[in-house]
Amino acid sequence: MNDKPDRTRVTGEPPGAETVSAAAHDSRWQFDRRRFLEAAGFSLSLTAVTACTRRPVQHAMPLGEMPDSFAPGKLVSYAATCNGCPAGCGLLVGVRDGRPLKMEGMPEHPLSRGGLCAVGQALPIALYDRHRLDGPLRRGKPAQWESIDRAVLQELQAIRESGGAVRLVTGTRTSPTLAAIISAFLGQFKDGKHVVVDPVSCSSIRAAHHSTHGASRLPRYRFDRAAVIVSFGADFLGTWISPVEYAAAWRQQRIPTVEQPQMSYHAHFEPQLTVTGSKADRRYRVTPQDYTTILAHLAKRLGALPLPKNMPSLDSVGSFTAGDLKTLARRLQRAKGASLVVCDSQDLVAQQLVNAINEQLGNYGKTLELDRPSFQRQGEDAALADLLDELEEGVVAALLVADVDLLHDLPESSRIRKGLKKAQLVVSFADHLNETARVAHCVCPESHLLESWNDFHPVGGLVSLSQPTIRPLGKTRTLLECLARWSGSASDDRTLIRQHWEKAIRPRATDPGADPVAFWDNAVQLGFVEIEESPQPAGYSAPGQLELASVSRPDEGYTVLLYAKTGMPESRHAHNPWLQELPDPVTKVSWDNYVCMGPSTAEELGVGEGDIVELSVDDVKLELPVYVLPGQHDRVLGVALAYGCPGTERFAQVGPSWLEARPTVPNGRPVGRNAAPLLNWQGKSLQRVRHGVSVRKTGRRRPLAVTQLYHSLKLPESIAAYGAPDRSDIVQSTTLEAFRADPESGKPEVHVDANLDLWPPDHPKSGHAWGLLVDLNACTGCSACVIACQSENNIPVVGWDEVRRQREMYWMRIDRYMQGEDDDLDVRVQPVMCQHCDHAPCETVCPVLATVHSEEGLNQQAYNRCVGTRYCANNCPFKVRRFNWFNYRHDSDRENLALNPDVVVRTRGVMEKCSMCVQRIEAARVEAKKEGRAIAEGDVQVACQQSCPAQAIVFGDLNDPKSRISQLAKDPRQYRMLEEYGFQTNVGYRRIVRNREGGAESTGHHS
Amino acid sequence: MRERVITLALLMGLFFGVLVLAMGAREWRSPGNQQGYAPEQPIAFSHRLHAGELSIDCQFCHVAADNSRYAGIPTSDICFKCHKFVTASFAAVMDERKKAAKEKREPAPVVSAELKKLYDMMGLDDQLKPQDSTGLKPIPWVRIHELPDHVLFNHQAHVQAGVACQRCHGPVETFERMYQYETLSMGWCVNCHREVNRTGVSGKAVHASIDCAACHY
Amino acid sequence: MSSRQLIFASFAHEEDLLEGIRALRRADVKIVDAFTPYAVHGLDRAMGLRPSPLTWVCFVCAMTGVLFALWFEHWSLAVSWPINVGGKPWNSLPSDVPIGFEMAVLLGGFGSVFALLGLCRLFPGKRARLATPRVTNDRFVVVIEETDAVTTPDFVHALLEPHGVVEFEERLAEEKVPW
Amino acid sequence: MSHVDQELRPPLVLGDKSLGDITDDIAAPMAATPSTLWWVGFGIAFSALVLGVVAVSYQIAVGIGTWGLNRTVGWAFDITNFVFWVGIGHAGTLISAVLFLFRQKWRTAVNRSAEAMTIFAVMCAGIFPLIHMGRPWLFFWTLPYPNYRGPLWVNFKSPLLWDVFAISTYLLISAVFWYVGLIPDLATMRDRTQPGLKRSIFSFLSLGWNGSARTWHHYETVYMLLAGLATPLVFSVHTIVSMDFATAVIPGWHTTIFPPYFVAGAIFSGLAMVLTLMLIARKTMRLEDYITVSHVDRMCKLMLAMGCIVGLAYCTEFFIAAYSGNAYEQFLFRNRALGPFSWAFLTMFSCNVIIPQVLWFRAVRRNLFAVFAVAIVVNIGMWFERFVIIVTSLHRDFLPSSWSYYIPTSIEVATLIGSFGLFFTCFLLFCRVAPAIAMAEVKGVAQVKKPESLRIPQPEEAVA
Repeated sequence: MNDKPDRTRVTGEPPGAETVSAAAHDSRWQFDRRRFLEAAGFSLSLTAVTACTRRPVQHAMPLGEMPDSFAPGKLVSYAATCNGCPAGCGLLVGVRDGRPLKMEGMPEHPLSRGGLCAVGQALPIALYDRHRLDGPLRRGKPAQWESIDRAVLQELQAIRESGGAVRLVTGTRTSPTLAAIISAFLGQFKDGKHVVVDPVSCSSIRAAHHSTHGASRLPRYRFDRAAVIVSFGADFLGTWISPVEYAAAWRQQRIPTVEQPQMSYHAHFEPQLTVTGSKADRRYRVTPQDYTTILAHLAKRLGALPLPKNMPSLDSVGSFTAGDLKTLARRLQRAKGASLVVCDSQDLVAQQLVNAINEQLGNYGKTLELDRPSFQRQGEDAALADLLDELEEGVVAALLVADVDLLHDLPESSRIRKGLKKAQLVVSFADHLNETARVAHCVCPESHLLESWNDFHPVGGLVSLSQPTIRPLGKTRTLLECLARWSGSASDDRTLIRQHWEKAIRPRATDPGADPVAFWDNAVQLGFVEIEESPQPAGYSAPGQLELASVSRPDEGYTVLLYAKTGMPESRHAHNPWLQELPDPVTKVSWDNYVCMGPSTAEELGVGEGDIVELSVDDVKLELPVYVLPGQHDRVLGVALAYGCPGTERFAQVGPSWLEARPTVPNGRPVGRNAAPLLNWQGKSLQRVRHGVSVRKTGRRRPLAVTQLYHSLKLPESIAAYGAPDRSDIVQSTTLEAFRADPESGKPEVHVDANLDLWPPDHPKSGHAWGLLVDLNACTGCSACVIACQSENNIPVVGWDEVRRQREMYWMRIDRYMQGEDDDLDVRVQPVMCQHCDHAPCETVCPVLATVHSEEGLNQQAYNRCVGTRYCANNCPFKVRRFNWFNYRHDSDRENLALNPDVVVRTRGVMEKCSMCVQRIEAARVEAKKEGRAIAEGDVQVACQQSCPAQAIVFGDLNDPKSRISQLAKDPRQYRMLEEYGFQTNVGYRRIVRNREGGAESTGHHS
Repeated sequence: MRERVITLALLMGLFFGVLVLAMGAREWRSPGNQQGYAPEQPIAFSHRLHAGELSIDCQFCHVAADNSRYAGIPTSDICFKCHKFVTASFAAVMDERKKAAKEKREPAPVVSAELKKLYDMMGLDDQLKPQDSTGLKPIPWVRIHELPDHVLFNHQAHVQAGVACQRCHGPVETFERMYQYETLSMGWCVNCHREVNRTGVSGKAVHASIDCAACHY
Repeated sequence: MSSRQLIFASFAHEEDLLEGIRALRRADVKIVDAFTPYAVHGLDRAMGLRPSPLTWVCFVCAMTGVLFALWFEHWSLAVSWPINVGGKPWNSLPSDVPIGFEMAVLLGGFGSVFALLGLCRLFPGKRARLATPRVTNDRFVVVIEETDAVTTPDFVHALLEPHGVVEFEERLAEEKVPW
Repeated sequence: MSHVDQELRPPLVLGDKSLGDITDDIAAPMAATPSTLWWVGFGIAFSALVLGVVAVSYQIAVGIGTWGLNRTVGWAFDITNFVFWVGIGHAGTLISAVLFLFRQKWRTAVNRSAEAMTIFAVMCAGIFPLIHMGRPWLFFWTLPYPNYRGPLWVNFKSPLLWDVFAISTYLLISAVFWYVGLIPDLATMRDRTQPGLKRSIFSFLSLGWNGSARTWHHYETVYMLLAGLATPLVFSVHTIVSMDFATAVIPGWHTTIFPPYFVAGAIFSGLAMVLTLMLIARKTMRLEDYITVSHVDRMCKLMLAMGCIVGLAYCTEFFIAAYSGNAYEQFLFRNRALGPFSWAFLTMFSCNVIIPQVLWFRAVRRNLFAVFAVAIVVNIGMWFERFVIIVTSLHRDFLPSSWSYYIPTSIEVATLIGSFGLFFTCFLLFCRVAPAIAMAEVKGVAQVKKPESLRIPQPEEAVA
């Protein structure tokens, strides 16, 4: 009796690789039928009537011609490079039936080593975004490219003749081809300049290297070579410069084994808890101003530099004492050449001190590469400051803006707005109508990464390519193509890049090969090419007597730290619903930005989570809800940038609508509030720290959509059982010292045989036995896996209201626990997905056999059989089951193209959960069968595992003694959650080891 | 008297009710079961002729069956492999030749009515030359075999295990018009999976999973 | 069609009925049946009715229910389509018990009720044959068949007179009628 | 029962009625036009029912999301109401079946309405497992019927499936028990009704009952058999309901004490509901002679005993949790009493354990207002007991990351009100269309004396 309750997957006979219109056509057929079934399936009687008759006629439309090497329904991966941020990670684009569906990390890539962050994973939903601009606009009205070209060229011609200034503003774009085209384009004018603006810039690092090494560069940090890492506010595992690259590298030194009980030492100084801070061995709670003080004293102690003038003593710095300084200096000394000090301060002095320390420790050339530098941040605050002045003066005749939204991402927007009005020509390349685009004369929306050819040069010695995997869905162009066209070349981007590569890249390639075609094909296929770049030497010259900038630091008020969220690095991602809903790895809040404040600060102000406060400084006022975050410095508040973007009002109706539903954002208001007005200029440096901010309680509330309500493994004191004050057994942890003494340290004392069985072992697994192992020491909690899972498994976006009601749909979540005092916060993160228990409590209770065990040890969920009693979810000790409370929105034909046809889209009223990517296992099985063998190690990579930047997740066959997971299962760090209950989970964890002295941090209390 | 009239009316009502039900019962099938569905197709393609009489292998046209989840409805260019040359039945061509010989002229090209539809879809004129005005249009075949969306059937797995096409699609080589031969119900699938685990497929031992996740995920 | 001569004797109180019946039984008069508005305690013994066989019907039905349920539960999940549910053993008798019990009760209950209806020829829409309309209210009636010459109405009336018979009537009834 | 006994015990029916009087008294309300009070009650109940129907329709049309549940608390009002109503249902069967087996003749006053109450309560209860499903239109998937899926049967290991069998068996057996009990009374009604539609209906339903001693003989046997089956059934049903929780792994659910604890709780709540209804019916339908103060007094004693058992169970749970040494278990119970839902726990404990202690006093037991108040309090308390068991156990289980809270929505509250509406609508209609007291049984225990003048001494003689 197959009535068809499940929602349509967008597939059918393959719609064809060539045209999207065919695919859309196909899905329209499906849509009709779905609507039909929705109407019909509603009442039992109607279902019975319709089901007993013929279904409506459907057509199966084959292609007219079979394209070469086209396999309908097969996932094919194409190499590309991510442009979610300038880091340039390697990407494998999974394409099916002509639709790019799943972004995966490229394992061979030298930077990302197979990892990919949440932003990269979320590319597909941005590609199919129905609100993306379809074609160019002229004065806000849709226009043809011809008329745009004509108008722009006309204006540019006039400017060329008048000698007016032309300014091109972009974010960091490492494309060598684009650089060439830009210089050709700007070369046409007497005064043409390219201004690079990074929303979160590393300008001060470049400036400091200019002063100490004579080159304005950003070094390439090699965390894989660092045995001692000291970070001052640099969230290098979460948001800083190239987090995936750094996480992959950082991991190399973080996995102690029985044979080699070694790991790097990581000290972290920060005012607000970050992903990186939560993974540090020692985390010190300091203000951003304290970085300079500590660095100066450290530099002095290491003999790198004398104390700068007016340097306060170390006593003023919060929890960091002189004793700590001594220990830290000793550690650094011992690890000369294998240590790394990094700092995210915008204080030039601090960065100069960092350089001096790294130089003194002999780290340059080892853990920092300055001769093969990073190009991942090229923004210069000074150039931006000049541009803004020029705009104000009316010097700029033509302003072309890509990537950044000048009016949104920068402070003093009214000044910029006035300046923009003075420009003869303003062109925006934004793909949504952002604030700059709204005032631009022409909007030339850029094609999505997956629709276009791109190349990248993220670090010295590496260039990468990115090929399109679908034709542009709208009439869009790339920046490259526009600029080429406006400088007289009508070539398309592929030709431009290919020509440039032939001219400039191939001659420098380590393996140029004889045949240019083969070289190109190879580059396209592999996605990157290593090139020889003559090292650009940069010698150190100690800076003169450093002087602490006399920053006016009012004693009153708070310091506000403006930061970028892990899931929302730039405002151009604001239209991405996956990223908007992604719970922040640190705060677990989705959908909003907020003021982070410490518990004592909140108490002082008399506010709690969700209370709206008004931040005001000078004439800037900002109202935001409060989030109370342990580990926050008492005088520092944190607010995320890249929120309040125009156009995000569209998310008002993102969730289900019903009687008591509340819209995700109040009608007509964007998601979150723009905090950019709090940025401020200190000379020519754009400061992300604002002092002297006063806070006022407004008395209003905006509840935050938090996915985790209780944040500690420590139980509430008033109700904790005697002798069991915490649940640290769930996320076990030990110290390196204890680990060396006893590799099993941290294991709770359990007096129960976990394999004790009341009944005969009736279900031996004779074939495969799938298992998953998560190394909690490697896991940073960055949440890339959460989006990977969402993309792979068609997990709906449910909106603020549903998340607030604890009804988020993620199949895997990152639990984050914080315990301990503010100055010694113990943060543990743990990815939790279905544990696939062999003795699954969920299975026995399902009345209709909708969830049963497979012969390979998977806990299967047959959605179409589920009647939705939710008993299984209640009985799940790990609470990993997710119920479809409503029919979630799948009403956009275009956005439905992002759905994975391998996974059913669940209807309302059914339970769902992690399937251990069984669709991938089944696909691998068929392929293996073709070769007449069983599935081998490496044939299957589950979605979360595949993209984990820290490679924390291992999937494999526990029955195969040679598989990696069986090897690791013998590791003494391995444990299973709630093992004493005998659930016999197939998902294991590996204990956290902190490089600390002292004993294990577990309290064995179970009997 | 009145009672009799009422009784009579009720009896007649009952009779007609039963009659309607009985007539409906012939059409009745369990919900979702489309067994015997034989819709009219845009082109009256005969599997009997192609697969039966001419013994063309199934995978000659359904090319994807052994390497994809979908068997693949043949693209028009596959038809054109043969129908570039074969434009009408042999008898019709011979007729024209005879007629032409009788009338002492070059035989005109003969295009059968059904193949004309194919050529129209492909944008070809009577001489099988591409017409400029119309491009290649896909043929809107009416879908017959369709599993519910929550079932993932993989042709590749079955073809590679050696399952004959006829096992599920029936003796297609005898069908003039294609129809759904089997119920394609879950029980039908499962029973075959159970059976082949005992008997094997064409003498080869196989392991056909009867786990839910073999088809539902 | 032969017919029978029946005597209908009505009482106003259950004690009278019981005493009357006892008297009739002592005199070896054949009592066809008695009719009472409620279950009169001791009437079955007074009339010498055999214990009802319905207990056995109930027992057999209940046993059928439990055995079928246990067999079916085991067969469907362990034999016909062995499904691994939470790693529980194939022979999971304890978890089969609740449904076995419920099925026993269900079949036992329904079996005995239907047996009752069958045994007593009760069915919806049946026209009730009443000894007297007040028999469902406040009258107790005993019906006696005139089997031989001795059991004349007068004789019976004389027997019942001391026991407070309130009505006495002689009727002709068709053979087929069970009473 | 000896004469001495009868002398000592107060009569079960007051007012020295004759058999005919009993019939007239009990049948009277069915013929009379309903009182204003009845209309008011019916109006309120029916409005509540309509509200519930609207709420449930909306929920089925839109989704379970219209309830305040979340990923952690998957059951709350729905299953609370379910267990509550099943519990209410139990007292009905208990009174009619168990007391029948124990030959407690005082049951006759209340057994009919108690049985009706059982059926209506189980109906109300049965609605909740249906509508709590995400896809209620597929409820029949929980039944093992032959199908085209393999065939794929159902999971006989699931306590929820046991529930399906237990509740439907319970509903069917209760209905049959009630109907079998009704047959003689329906016959009585048939014979006192003028020919017409009403009489035809009574005639149809009374199955041709004529009061034959042979029929009575089999009938008594079946009635006893049904009582004998229903008695373990009552215990099994609530045992199985309790196994929904007891077989789960969630601390606070996973407890072996649950079956007896739930059965005692069910009887407790059922008695409270019977008392509530009885006192209302007694007043509104002028049945003071049939439902006497001594009936109430006995019910109160029973209720007190059950309340004490329930209280003991509460304490035992805490003790075992503390004694078990299982940290999760210990936490759960501390959290139940002191955590975010402590208000619910306190309501439960005071309503079910502390307040009923006033029933130790005879004066209270015989003060109908006080008894009514206590019964209402116990009803509330027992609803909260289920709420506490379900919600406090779920909302904070093993992993602190998944801890949550639960706030009901208006739809859930409306559904709860609607279930009361359904119950009272059915009950009020029942009072109008069927004899609310089992006439045939009351007559059997009414000790209608033959006037002494007519009595003739008879020798004790057994007739074989």
